[in-house]
Amino acid sequence: MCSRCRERCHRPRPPRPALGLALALSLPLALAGCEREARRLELPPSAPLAAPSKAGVLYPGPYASAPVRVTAADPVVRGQRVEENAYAVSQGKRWFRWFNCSGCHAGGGGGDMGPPLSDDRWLYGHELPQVVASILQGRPNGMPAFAGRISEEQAWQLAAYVRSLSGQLRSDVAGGRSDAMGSGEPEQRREREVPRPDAAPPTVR
Amino acid sequence: MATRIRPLQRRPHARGPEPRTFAAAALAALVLGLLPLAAVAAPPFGAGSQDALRTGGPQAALILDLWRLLLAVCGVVFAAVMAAFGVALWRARRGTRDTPPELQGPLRGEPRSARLVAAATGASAVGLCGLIVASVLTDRALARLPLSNALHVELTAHQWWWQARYDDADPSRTFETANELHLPAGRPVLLTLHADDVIHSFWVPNLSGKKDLIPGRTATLALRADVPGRYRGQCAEFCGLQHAGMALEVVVEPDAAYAAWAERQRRPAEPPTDPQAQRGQRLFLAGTCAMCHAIQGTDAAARRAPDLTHLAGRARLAAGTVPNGRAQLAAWIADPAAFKPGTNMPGHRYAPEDLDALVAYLETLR
Amino acid sequence: MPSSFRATIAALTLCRASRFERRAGVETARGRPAHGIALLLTVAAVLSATVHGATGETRVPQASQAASAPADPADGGWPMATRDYANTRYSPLADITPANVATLKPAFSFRTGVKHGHEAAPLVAEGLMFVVTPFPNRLHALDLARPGAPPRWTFDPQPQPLARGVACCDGVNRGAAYDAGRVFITTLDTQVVAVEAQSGRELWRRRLGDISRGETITMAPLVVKGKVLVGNSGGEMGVRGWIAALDAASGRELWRAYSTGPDRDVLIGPSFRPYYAADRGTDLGEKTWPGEAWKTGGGNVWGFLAYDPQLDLLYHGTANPGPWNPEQRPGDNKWTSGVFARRPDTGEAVWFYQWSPHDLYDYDGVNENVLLDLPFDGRRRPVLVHPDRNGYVYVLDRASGQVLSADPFVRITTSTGVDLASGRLKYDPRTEPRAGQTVRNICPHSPGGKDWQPSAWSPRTGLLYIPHQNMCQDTRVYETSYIAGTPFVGAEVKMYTGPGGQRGRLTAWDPVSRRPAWSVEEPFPVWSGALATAGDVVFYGTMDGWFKAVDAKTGRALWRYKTASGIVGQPVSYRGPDGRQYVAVLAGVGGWAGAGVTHQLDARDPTAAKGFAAAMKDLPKPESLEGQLYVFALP
Amino acid sequence: MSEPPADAVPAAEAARLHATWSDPPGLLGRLASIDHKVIGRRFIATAFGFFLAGGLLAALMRLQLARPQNGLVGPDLYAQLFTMHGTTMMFLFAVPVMQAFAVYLVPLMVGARSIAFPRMNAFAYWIYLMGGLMLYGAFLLNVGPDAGWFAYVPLAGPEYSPGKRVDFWAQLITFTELSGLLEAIVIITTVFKLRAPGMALHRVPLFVWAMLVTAFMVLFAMPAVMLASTGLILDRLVGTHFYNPGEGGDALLWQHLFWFFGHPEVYFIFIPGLGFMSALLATFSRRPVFGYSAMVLSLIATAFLSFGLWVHHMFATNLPELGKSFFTAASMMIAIPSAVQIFCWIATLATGRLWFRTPMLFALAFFFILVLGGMTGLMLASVPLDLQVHDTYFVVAHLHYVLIGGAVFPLFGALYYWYPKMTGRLMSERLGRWNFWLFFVGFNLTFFPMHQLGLEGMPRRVYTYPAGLGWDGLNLLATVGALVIAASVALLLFNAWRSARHGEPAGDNPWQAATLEWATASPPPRANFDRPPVVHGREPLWEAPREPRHVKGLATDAREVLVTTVLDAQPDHRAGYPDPSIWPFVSALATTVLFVGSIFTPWAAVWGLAPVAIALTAWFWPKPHETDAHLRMERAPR
Repeated sequence: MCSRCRERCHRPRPPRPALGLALALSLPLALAGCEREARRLELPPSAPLAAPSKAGVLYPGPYASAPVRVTAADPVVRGQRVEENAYAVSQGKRWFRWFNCSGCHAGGGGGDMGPPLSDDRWLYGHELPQVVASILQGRPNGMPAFAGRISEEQAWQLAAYVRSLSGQLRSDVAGGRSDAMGSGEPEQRREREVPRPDAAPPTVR
Repeated sequence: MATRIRPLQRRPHARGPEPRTFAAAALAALVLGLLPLAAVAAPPFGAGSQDALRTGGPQAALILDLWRLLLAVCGVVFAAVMAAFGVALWRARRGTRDTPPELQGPLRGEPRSARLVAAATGASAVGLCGLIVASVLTDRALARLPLSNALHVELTAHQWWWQARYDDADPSRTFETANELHLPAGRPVLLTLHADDVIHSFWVPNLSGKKDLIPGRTATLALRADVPGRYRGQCAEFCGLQHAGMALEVVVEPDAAYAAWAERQRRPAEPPTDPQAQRGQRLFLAGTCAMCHAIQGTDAAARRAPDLTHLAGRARLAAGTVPNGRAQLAAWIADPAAFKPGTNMPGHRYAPEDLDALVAYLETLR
Repeated sequence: MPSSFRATIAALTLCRASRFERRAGVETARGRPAHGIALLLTVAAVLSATVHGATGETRVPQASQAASAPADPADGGWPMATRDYANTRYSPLADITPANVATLKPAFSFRTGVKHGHEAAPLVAEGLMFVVTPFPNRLHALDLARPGAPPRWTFDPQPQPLARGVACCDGVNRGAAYDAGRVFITTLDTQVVAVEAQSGRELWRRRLGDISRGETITMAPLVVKGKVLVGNSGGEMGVRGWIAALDAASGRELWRAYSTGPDRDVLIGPSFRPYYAADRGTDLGEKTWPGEAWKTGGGNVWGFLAYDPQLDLLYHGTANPGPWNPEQRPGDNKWTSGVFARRPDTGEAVWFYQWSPHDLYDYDGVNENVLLDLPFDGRRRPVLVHPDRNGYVYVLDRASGQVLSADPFVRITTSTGVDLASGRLKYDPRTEPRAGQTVRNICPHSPGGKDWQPSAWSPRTGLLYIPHQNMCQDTRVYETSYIAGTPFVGAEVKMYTGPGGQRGRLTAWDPVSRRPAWSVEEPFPVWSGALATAGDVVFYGTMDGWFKAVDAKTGRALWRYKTASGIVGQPVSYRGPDGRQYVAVLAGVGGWAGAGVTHQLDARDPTAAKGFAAAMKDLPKPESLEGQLYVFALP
Repeated sequence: MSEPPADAVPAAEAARLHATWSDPPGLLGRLASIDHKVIGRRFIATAFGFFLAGGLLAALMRLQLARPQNGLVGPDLYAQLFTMHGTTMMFLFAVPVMQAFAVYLVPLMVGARSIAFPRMNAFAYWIYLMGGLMLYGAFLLNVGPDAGWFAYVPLAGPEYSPGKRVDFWAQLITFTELSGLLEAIVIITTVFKLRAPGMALHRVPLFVWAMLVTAFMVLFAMPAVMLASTGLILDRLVGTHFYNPGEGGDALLWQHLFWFFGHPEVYFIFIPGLGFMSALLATFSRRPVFGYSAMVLSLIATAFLSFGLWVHHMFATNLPELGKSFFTAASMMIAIPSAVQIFCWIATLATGRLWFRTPMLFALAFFFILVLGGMTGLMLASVPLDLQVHDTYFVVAHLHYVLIGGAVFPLFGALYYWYPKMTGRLMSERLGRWNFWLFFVGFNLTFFPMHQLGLEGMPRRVYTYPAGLGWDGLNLLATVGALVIAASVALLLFNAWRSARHGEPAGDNPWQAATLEWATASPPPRANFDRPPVVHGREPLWEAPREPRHVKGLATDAREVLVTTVLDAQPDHRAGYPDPSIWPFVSALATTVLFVGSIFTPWAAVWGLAPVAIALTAWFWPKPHETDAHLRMERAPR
């Protein structure tokens, strides 16, 4: 039953004694809590995405033919599941470090060789599937294509984490501070940066 | 390599509904608890290979001696107390609800009881002091393990595997391995312990007591393994989902065998010659594998997962939890979560011929 | 400044060279080597064609009476980024003096239209000024003879855009090189292009590296004996460093020397005679690394090269080892963070000295080596003066590689000195990074006491003008994966202002008495090069957009001008076709220190741009992020 | 019923007292109750409820571990199970149930009309209940904490425990701390100021002494864990760096703070158990416990020493040798006061007249189990040996021997013993014996093999283990034992449920015991004693009656209690006593909203304060009629 609940959850309260009514009312809210907390440890493995053939080196983006496949029913539903699941977002944070995303975009997403991810500018779109596409396909100014190099689930988790860097996720799903040197406010404390509508990929910076 | 490998169809763990509620789990417990469930057919490690009572080196032996002493002393004390208790019960008069309470004795004072209690207390204090001395002496003996000519190994614990770097004064002779330590029999080893993420604890009971690996701190542990054999160690501090699946194999072997092993570990992987293995190597390097694993001699140099340069030489996969063999390797690559739910390695639905090639390549990494 | 000192200074091979040239009756004023007749002849021909009329001769050289006069002032050009092989950045022009510098006015300017950090030095030759921009590395030739110096041509090498994303510290370029009618540029995507100076026609181009592995080129090439010398960047991407020599005429690769790996790759042969025992042995570039770490071990060559014609030695530094996390590479990590002396003809190594063995902090060893002749223990010695990122000004015997002195020019907490007997840097264990721990109060910070920004040497004052930072940092290293094409750093860094409260300084360093003569403080790191002139004026720029002139002797502020963007470029001075002395500089903030502004990084993340974005968050956003050339002259 | 006391109070006076001390009617009246007996019963029932829940979790774990590579429970649920089990047993059962018994018994045993600070007492109960319900509500919604009851950082920190699971744990600590600290204050004040006249400190029953010592320990130990859990929740929610070594924090700081509380906590579970033992042994040996002063001093010594042992939970971390030796010595030395008490009890048994009823059986089992647990405790105190058995099943065995042997066996005995006082009916002796023997056998079957398992290398907190390491048989045995325990507990429940209706009527003093709670009716009247007793010795009901026997002059038409002096219990003054109030319940509710809200936003600590402040203001708002009544009585004492 938990896996089916998709209601937005803001503040689940515990059931109180002799207050069945309150319990009934808080049930849907509380159920959102179980979506947030589920640890989907045994997801079915996904088939590797078609990878560019060059061994050993990340394919320089854009690799437009990398399909952004969605194995769940549709990308929105799948995205919500990832973005409402604290464990998935925290795994995304793990991959962010593992796959050297933090090397280019800095530990807190403030940017370095790559553009910042914690601000309101999105060069290639801020919606979750767009971010997934940017990760898997790569982008022309240095962002390599990760298709075939990370699993699809990892890409979705990464994208959800990336969106949490600018406060796009609910604060009870986004991560807390890292056990590391501080790199800005923890994701859950970040104000949502409203994506700027006019942001478009620049031709030459 | 004609045989085609299929990933194990049977999952070692029943996959319960997720997430479970308490009620559902309780129900499942009643229904399933008594049903026989399939376990992967792992060749047994052997009873006693992770056992503080079967020692393979002086550190564990010292502790075992202390254990025997404490067991004897405590056994005697326990027996004495129980005897006193039994005698008291045996000899005491019986009473009922209507037995008038005895108030006179307590009011007068009971010198005999007082003497006995005082004597027993005094004896306990003396015995305890003896135990403290024995404990401190053992502790000091443990700390005095001679470390000249010690082998230095840097051990880093990750969720949920062990990374080992064998140090050498000559940096080019250092090498890395994972989840399987080989130690020369009779030569002391100084382990430098780090933790990458959360607190873990290094424990090979046959060889020594445990030591925590704490992020932000460095600890050392000295031990010596005298008796050749295969020992099993396991993380002893709860470290998350796969705490139970974070084992470590320690192979203690004679000096010559160790030296040969170490020399082999120092060599980079040979480029594969067999076309199938070559294809597997391409898959490895162009796919997800190289994003986390390293194979010396190739472009794969990631450090998030065990170094696979000599994977085929190890007895087990997945931090000592899965026996190493073609079928298991294939099954593990296809769906690691079936073996270790929560593992950070993703599953792969490779085409069968790709999986074959990949496994063929990994099998060449001796 | 004691005059006795000035008298005893025998600056540079150049002066010998120029004397020789004068004897030979050839007019060269750029301190060009006297070797290579063909080269000389070309130079002479070009010069006579360029320097119109008698401008060169009409001016009386100020320094002629002094033995220290480094070059014939007749030539007012600026053919390479640091002006001469000795890396002095000294202009013999003396029209502009402390007395009149206050009247300096903009003469003309030129917009590059590019937004990266403009770290290049404009070059002047053949009556043209050559301005190479950061990525996309366009080369503009401005016609100095015409009013307002309109562009004569523009060359666009069309580098791959991907290169921008793999350049560690902004897609900068540190300048071109002019030689014999050709201009050589490097592009960020690892190409070297030769362009005909007068026409802008491409003569040849050669790709030297693989950007998909993160390899780039940002350095200014150097042309020595008909060879274009160039090295790669990418130490933050695990790129193995090298320096290569290309035939200036054809672009054919003549040799390539790696900074790590077996001796045959490093071009270490029988003639290799390092001064210190630690550098002797076979295949140290492999044996001082664990496993195959040397393959991704950095040691890139991206700083300014120097050449001593007399000894026929090419000097180049090697950059930091990769990754930054030192725990992943136990050992001395040869041949990174050091300096090589090589034969330019073959690339053969002659000696090596390692500034920072087993570098712990990204202290690249590529800072400029200024070749001087200095008195030491009563005799004049050919030395190499090198202000290193690790905070010491080194004086080395440039024939042998012996360290003569090493003195701190900034506050240093990472080491306690250099042991002159073994040549070894004495690290302070208290600031040694260890995985999982945050090490605080690391001074100087990773860009060092001084980064790439070149110093200037004035033989008249005997002072080395070092533009530098005064910053410290906290570092936390962690184990990192090598994934080709992604960063290979393994460190998080938070930077902050060093002691004293000012982030930048221009220090005039006296290498003989081994102490600073004076120092000027700046609120932001002085990320521009310095320029010393024979008029005893020193020029430098600041990141908040001021172009400044100070008195070379005292450091007294003389003049300043606000440009539209921060200055991280290298000022130059030349004599225009009209005979006047000009001073030129590129404004256009950027580089590592300016990346926060240039790329609008999020300074709320203290680790953005490896700590520099947040440490510079009060850097005012400039009027324009686009680069602009400013050229000044007396009215 | 024994014969009515000679000086029985007139029925009218008794009725007036009853009316004065009764709760208001209806649901609201129940929520408003501040009667310590009502609160105490609820407290005990609630704690037993959590005990059952925690036990079910344990049974589930044992089923999973019955065989190697079992697939019943996955790692995620298993982590929640053992975390919930530990948290429940330590924070929701063991400590509260002791305080619950104290809430019920201490006022009766010291001969008081009621408990001190009754509204605070009610508030503490409600907070405890709501905290527990919050935790179980969270668990049922898959938000059960999963980082262990010890919640070691960094695993429990923000990076490695995403979501709200550990936040609920940390907030549960806040709930139980608040409740525990308030109860400690209530108990200390009751013991110090509300004792019957004449009950000088040297006449206080040993059980009351034990609870007094425990309450002081709670006062000193709980702030450490409150600090620790506040730091944890701030780290997780606000991004502070208390436990972040990267920013100057320290992961070991958590362990020090936690065990500085955690080790004394073991003793504030164990010391009330000692109190139960003394009460049971005296009654069923038909004599006072031998060595009253030694017993009291041992209790106090145990309490002191227990604060010096915390590091023996941390021997495997990198500690200086000298420090470890010190903690070894301290850990062994604490055995001495415990030994003194055991020797005194053996002397009591040897010289008493033993009456083997079910409570006595449970008390006698203590000797076998606790002494065995104590012996393994000595082994764990030794650094080298601890390095082998720490975090293995040996420790699981040890701690269950100590806690179940030292606390649960006496507690079950206490339940059988005081059940008639609470309900007026005795529990079935036959079922009681079955219950005892099943529990005793099941317990040893479950936990004794674990010693061997630990020595053979089986670590704790593993959701499964491989076959072939020689652990299979003993694990299966332990699981069988666990099922036997489950059967025994079921029998206890059945016995309690059935005896409540069909049990043999108990009368005032079914065991012919000596302490004051047996001097009143079973169950006691609303005012506890129709006339509060005056005490002349340590064993008031066993000694010959002396005059004056009762306190006279306390009002019957108004709530009034007698306050006595701390040392000698001389009558000091009469104090007005609060009326029942709904506001403690409402305050607890508001506090719950604040606590739970602050799991989701730190701003809840701001807006959540408003309802709490309103409820507390209403709680303390002076009621004119109460004030008038108290003033009137002060002016004209009856």
